[in-house]
Amino acid sequence: MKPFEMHPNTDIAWCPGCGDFSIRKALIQALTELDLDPTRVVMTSGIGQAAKMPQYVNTNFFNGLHGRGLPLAVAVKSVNPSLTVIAEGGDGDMYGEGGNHFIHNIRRNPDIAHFVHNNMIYGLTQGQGSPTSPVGQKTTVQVEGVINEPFNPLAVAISLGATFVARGFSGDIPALTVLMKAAITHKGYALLDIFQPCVSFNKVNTFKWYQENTYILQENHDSGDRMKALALAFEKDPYPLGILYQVENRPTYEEKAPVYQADKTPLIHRQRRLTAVEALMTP
Amino acid sequence: MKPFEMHPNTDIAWCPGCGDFSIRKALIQALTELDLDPTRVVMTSGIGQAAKMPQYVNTNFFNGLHGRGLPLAVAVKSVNPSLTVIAEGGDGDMYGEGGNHFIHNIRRNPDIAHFVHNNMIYGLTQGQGSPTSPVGQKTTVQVEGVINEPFNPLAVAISLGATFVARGFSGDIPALTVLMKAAITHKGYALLDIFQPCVSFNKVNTFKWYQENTYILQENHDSGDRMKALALAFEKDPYPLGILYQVENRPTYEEKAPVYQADKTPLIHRQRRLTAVEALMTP
Amino acid sequence: MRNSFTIVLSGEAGQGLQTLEDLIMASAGEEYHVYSSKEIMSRVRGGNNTVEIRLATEPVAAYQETIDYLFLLNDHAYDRLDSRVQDSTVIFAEESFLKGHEGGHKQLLSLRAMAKALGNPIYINTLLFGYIAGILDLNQGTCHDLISDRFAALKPAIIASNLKAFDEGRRASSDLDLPPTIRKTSHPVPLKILNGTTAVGLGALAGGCNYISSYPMSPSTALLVFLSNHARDFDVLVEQAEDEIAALNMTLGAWYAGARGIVTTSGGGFALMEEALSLSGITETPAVIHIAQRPGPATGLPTRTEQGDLNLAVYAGHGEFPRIIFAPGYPEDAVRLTQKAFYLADKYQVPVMILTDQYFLDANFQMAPFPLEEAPLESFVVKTDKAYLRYRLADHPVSPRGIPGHGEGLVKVDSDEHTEEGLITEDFDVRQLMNDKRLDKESLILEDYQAAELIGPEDYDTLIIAWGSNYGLVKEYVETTDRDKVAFLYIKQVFPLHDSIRDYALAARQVLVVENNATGQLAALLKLHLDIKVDDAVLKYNGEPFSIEEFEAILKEALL
Amino acid sequence: MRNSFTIVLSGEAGQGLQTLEDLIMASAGEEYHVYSSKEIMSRVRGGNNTVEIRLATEPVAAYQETIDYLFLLNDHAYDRLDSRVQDSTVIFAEESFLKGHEGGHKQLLSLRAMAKALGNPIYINTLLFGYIAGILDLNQGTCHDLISDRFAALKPAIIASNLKAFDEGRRASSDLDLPPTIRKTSHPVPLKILNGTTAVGLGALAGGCNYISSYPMSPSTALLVFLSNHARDFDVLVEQAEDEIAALNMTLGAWYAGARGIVTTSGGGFALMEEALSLSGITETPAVIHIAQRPGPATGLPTRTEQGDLNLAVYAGHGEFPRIIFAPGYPEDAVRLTQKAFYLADKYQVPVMILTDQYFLDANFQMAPFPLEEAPLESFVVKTDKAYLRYRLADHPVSPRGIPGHGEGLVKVDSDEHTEEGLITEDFDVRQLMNDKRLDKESLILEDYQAAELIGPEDYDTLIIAWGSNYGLVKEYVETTDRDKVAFLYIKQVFPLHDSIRDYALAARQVLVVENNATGQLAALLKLHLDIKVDDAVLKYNGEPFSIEEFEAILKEALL
Ligand SMILES: Cc1ncc(C[n+]2csc(CCOP(=O)(O)OP(=O)(O)O)c2C)c(N)n1
Ligand SMILES: Cc1ncc(C[n+]2csc(CCOP(=O)(O)OP(=O)(O)O)c2C)c(N)n1
Ligand code: SF4
Ligand code: SF4
Ligand SMILES: [Mg+2]
Ligand SMILES: [Mg+2]
Repeated sequence: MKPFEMHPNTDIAWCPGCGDFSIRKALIQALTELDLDPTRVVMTSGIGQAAKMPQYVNTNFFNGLHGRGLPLAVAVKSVNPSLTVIAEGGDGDMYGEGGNHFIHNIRRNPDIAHFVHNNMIYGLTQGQGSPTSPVGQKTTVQVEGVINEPFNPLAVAISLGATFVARGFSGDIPALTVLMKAAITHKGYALLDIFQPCVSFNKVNTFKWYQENTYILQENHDSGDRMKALALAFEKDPYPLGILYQVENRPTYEEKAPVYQADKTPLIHRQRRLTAVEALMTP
Repeated sequence: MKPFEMHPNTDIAWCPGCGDFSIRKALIQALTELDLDPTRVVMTSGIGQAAKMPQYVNTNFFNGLHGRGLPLAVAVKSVNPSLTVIAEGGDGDMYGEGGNHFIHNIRRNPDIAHFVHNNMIYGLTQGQGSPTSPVGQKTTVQVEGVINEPFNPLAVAISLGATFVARGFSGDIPALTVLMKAAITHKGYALLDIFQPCVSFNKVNTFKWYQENTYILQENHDSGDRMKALALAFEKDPYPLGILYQVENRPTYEEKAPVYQADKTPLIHRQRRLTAVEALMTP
Repeated sequence: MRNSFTIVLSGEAGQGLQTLEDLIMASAGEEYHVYSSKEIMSRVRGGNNTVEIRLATEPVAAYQETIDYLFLLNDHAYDRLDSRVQDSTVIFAEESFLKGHEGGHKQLLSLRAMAKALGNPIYINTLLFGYIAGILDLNQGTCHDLISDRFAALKPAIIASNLKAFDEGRRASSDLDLPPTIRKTSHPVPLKILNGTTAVGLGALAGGCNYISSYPMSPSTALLVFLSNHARDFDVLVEQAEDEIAALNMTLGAWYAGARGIVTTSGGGFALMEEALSLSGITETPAVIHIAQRPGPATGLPTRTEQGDLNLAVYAGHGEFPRIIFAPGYPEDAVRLTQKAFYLADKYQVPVMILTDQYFLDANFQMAPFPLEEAPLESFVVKTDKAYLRYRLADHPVSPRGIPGHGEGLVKVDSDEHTEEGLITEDFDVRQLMNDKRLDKESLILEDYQAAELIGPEDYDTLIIAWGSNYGLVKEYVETTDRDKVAFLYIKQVFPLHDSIRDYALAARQVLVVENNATGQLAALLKLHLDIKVDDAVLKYNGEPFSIEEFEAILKEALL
Repeated sequence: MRNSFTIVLSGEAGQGLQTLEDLIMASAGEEYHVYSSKEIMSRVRGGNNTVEIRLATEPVAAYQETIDYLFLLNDHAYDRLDSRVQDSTVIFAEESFLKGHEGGHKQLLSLRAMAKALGNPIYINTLLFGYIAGILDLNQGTCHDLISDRFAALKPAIIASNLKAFDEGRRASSDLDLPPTIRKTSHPVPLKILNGTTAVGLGALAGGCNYISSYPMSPSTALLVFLSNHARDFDVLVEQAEDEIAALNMTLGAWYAGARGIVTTSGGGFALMEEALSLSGITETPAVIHIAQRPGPATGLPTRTEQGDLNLAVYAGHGEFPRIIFAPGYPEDAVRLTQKAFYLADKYQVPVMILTDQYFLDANFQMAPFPLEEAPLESFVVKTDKAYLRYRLADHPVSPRGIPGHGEGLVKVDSDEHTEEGLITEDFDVRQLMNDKRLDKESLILEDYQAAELIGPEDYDTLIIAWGSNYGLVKEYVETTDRDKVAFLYIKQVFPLHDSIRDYALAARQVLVVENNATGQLAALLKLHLDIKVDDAVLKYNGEPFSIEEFEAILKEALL
């Protein structure tokens, strides 16, 4: 059994046919190929179907509140930079409730991978529109169709200087595995938005729709060109898949933090001396 | 006295020399030139020095919570579209605490004007870094200097399809007045980010700095070109001033709302008939 | 407990339990007193969910643990039910679904084979509906109509096949000699079948609600869906907010501008709204908030039930300001109290909360139609004049509320401490006057107190106090117990509490409080505000509601 | 009240009151007992702020209303002070600053002219420092050193000019015959001057705090600033979060990974953190939270004082879970309790809150240095083995806490109800066991109860109970009142409350509670949890602390 694989009896709470299963396969494959040690990986997540992922990957995790996977991730990484940290969740979780953390963590550039299952719907709460739902899509709440423009996570990330911005598709596990590995090994904040069909609630953006409305970026795409990457991020029908934008060697949040300037020891391994505190207490 | 002007005895709680005074002048000028009726204008705001603006403009206002000026504005406008609605606040207020409302209200495109005083600092709380503070700026909290990339509100707004995106400077009241009028009369969500020196806490981005690091967009700038607008939004040192991007005649949130499809009467003027409710209660 | 007959359907999410429940309730409801409740897992497909339908000759509205007829819809549908099966329970299932379980009386039912014979496995549920209709001897015409309605969107041929499947199922069970042990009733007026959510929704419409901004969260979302579905007919602006913080702030904006808004959420979402609740408090902007409780802390058990957020509601928000909290226990009350919530919010310019829970919201009741009151639609909004002051102290404690654009005045509202005009002040005296103004509303609010309901003998010596969803349970208990002198006080306005409650308690020798939480939150409020000494708190907090049998057993021990 | 001498400086924001306060406190503190408090407007420049410095022969730590010497720094500095000026008050000011006011004894002081003579208006404050030093007969060397330190970053010539200005000021007042009516003291050990914020900050460092993520909010920000300034020396990662929600979630992430984190905020910010508090509760992830109270609701009076958020802290978060709340009233306690907060959070895996307020945080006290305990630095983190279960029930109620990467096990933490391993479950029995496990910690927590302090006679018949910042006030009262048998019980752990408190109350004929809020929040907890009958609640909620005179007058009325 792969070290990150769960016991075969594990009851996975996703719907049969859900794209989440493929994302899980790709993730375990990526972690395995990267030869990571489960005790040194931490997954953080919010709440939603996507956010259940850590339940089904045998590693450390903090499955927190809806929308709050990123604050956990950046904190874990910063107090112990020796860990590999992955934040994972859904489009509602990460771009809706957690939207403020999304935009501000891009600015921090922590060395984490951020995987967002983009099924363009709220799955776990049974099918309301999500920030990425297409205009016109009818749901139980948007009974006359979604009226707001969909959120464009890739364009926002590139606008704010994210150092790795990619889009994957659950329907292509090998390609997704490659993207995941690239995101995990990328130094700095890496956003991987993953198109994923929700078979139960999204009857518009189906597996077939995703297949027909995406294309794989050419090998020779210059992922270092910000304006080109933005133009790609605006492309739709079809949507490009692959690494839209990547710049290397930008300092990460942990590297920039004053507390790591003179000393690289993870914070949690340092000792407090009370004498120094007592010194502050004397006039 | 101009209808929006306050009693001359009004004690304004800003520091002498603060850019907020000029913004106030421009605002009252703009409202006056537009010949608006104070009883039909609503200002909403959060908390901060900038967010005190409604205190000093004689009109209706709801001065709410830090970061929450926008939710108030979109709600007011949607239940009574006959009102002119302006949401105003600071960079911390609108892009920090209120960041999630910022990105999602762009998607809604409500017909409101959004004025953000960008002094690149938290003024009211005495000088901590704000989301727009430049890297390296030292403050009482960022004692070794800001380490996170500044938030780029204009690029984010353009990325998300805002229909009016502009930047002004408190130091040029006539130009600012023009921009404010354009934002207020623009149909749809209009973001006007206003460079404003904070004389008390921001010793880096001073009046002089703003003067030296900005330029006015040429008349012939094509504000309908999204990619060009984005390129402008990325420009810095100097930063362009003016309308970076504007597209006309996109349907607004209120226009798209199902409740206004068959009937344009403001919601608050419609009557509820209990017989219809009783009909629902019978089997 | 009442004489009743209980059918339980057990299956997976996605197997159509909801449709079956609706069809059976609608048809059986015409000939019996019916009540259904369900327990669902936090997943979209798979797992195990159950629906329980109780039929009785008199009204019932409590969960029963023991099962008369059990229908298993798949091979793991039995897994969590052993303890609920008695010797007398009849279990209808495919042979293979029963494996590994003892107990009960087995009745093989091969719906798959029957459906196959009919040519399509999707008819399984219609077959089962027919089968149950046969057992209950339900009116065929009614059932046919229901099926035709339900599948109205489908092709006529498919509807016809469904009707055929129904008849087939009905025939199959009619051949059995397994009638229910319960008589039919004839209702003097047709009763509306509705769940708690719908009742709250009707109350909102009756209260003039024309705005809802909310963020989905189980089990509160169904109210958002209900209002979405009636948005056009009732002029309701529905907005799915980006988060809960936006939701309540938008709702306050809507009230400020003249709408009547509600927000629906659950404990975790409400926790995020508390700052905005406090904003409602200081700005005296009305708000109506529906809090659908589920077991916490944090995500807890998202689709289960609990009454663990009473304290949260009572103490929510920083600083001190008044509020009103209703906890309806049956549909009529959910309608009336929600309607009243809008009225009181407008009248006193305070936040009003409706506290429900998953069990109540998802349970299906029968309700006799009743005329709605017009009074709660009264608007307290005034037309402003030039000299208008939003917080005029002369009107202590309730200053007339203007809205922007209505009159010649300006409406200035501030989250800082403010002057009568609504401008920021740091004057200590004004601060105190304004704080007093806000807090002094509580005595007016108590004048409008929604009285508690006493059920059972007037000359009780034992008083059982409960709130919200335990209404049906305790009512059934006191109406059927052989202990005499046991009465039930149903508190529907849980905050602020009125002195009249104390009198009820003083008349008793023993006072018990029943709550679905671990710490006895209402009991604490009764002690704190009314000096009521509670002798025993009957508490349950595992995510399930009390069953009537369990409750009877507990009370046997607890009663003096 | 104690014999003391009170100097008040009144000026605008931006006029350097803070510097003056620091210099006077540091120098006068060597020769007197000193205490300073301030009241500030919510603005950066202008308005009116005051600083009060009390000098006494014995320790004092209460606000005094009447003023002995008043220094006006501008022409509107007198506006809010008329009521505090007595006939005996000496008012030092430029002629023009006094216009329109009566009362007091005027002493013209033209700092502007003096500064002009010295060639630079910026010397005004140093002149004034010298002037006051002259009145108080402060040691010139000490004052010179303080000035040199304060302006160390400036050019030597400017420092020299400042020293000259000081001497000039000192000379000017020495000529007057206006000595203070108070004797000097000699302190056996030098005392540290520090405000409440610094004391909390020292406690955090002493508790091993190495992480702070917070969002600025008055009056809580100063703690963030304190830790920022000591970040490098003490290995503290300081993060200014994008909002309060991020702040507490980040803090939980930090504890999860092995750090000791604190978050600092005020009521409104804390309201936003409640969902995350509940997350701390169910995941049993420790957290330390500093809540700096200010008057609410909503924005309220952002720079004023109140004790209005005790209820908020006690009941915060949805669902039911344990917590600990400390409310220090003097610096030693702020150090010790904050240190202990980290220890208890780690030991019991619960959130621990430090409840302070603006008045306490901004007041300057004197503290004798004391040795810190090592024990609170003990880490309860275990090295995990392969079979590690984060929520092992066999260890009820506290399962050893592992952190990721430390040992061979995996640390799985979930906001849903979970199994021993940390995986989502909907098993009713496990739910109940886990809920009990969490709630059962309360009895252990009470074994570690931080005992209340009794001040005054052991054989009291009247007991005054107070918490937090009213410590200095009530202590001064009971130590100086001519009523005998009046004692003060200072409760520093306000939640959960220990039975021992009840015994104190039972021994009294009359029990009073003193609180800076409108509803008597501690009084309610005492009633609810300990059945303590409070005879009278002495409440103030206009944004100001009690003054000692006001308190004496109230007690005169209130005492039996
Ligand atoms: C504060 C809060 N608000 C709302 C919810 C309810 N909730 C749980 S999951 C979810 C949305 C799920 O959608 P998404 O994040 O897109 O994930 P998916 O299920 O589609 O994978 C919501 C609204 C919650 N748990 N907490
Ligand atoms: C929930 C909440 N958090 C924090 C604060 C404290 N606060 C008030 S204003 C402010 C920042 C002000 O900065 P900005 O919005 O940039 O406005 P400026 O004062 O610079 O104009 C903060 C953090 C608050 N009032 N409410
Ligand atoms: S609801 Fe949708 S997203 Fe969730 S598990 Fe089912 S198919 Fe997947
Ligand atoms: S602190 Fe800065 S932003 Fe605020 S009023 Fe003063 S100068 Fe203006
Ligand atoms: Mg989704
Ligand atoms: Mg600012």
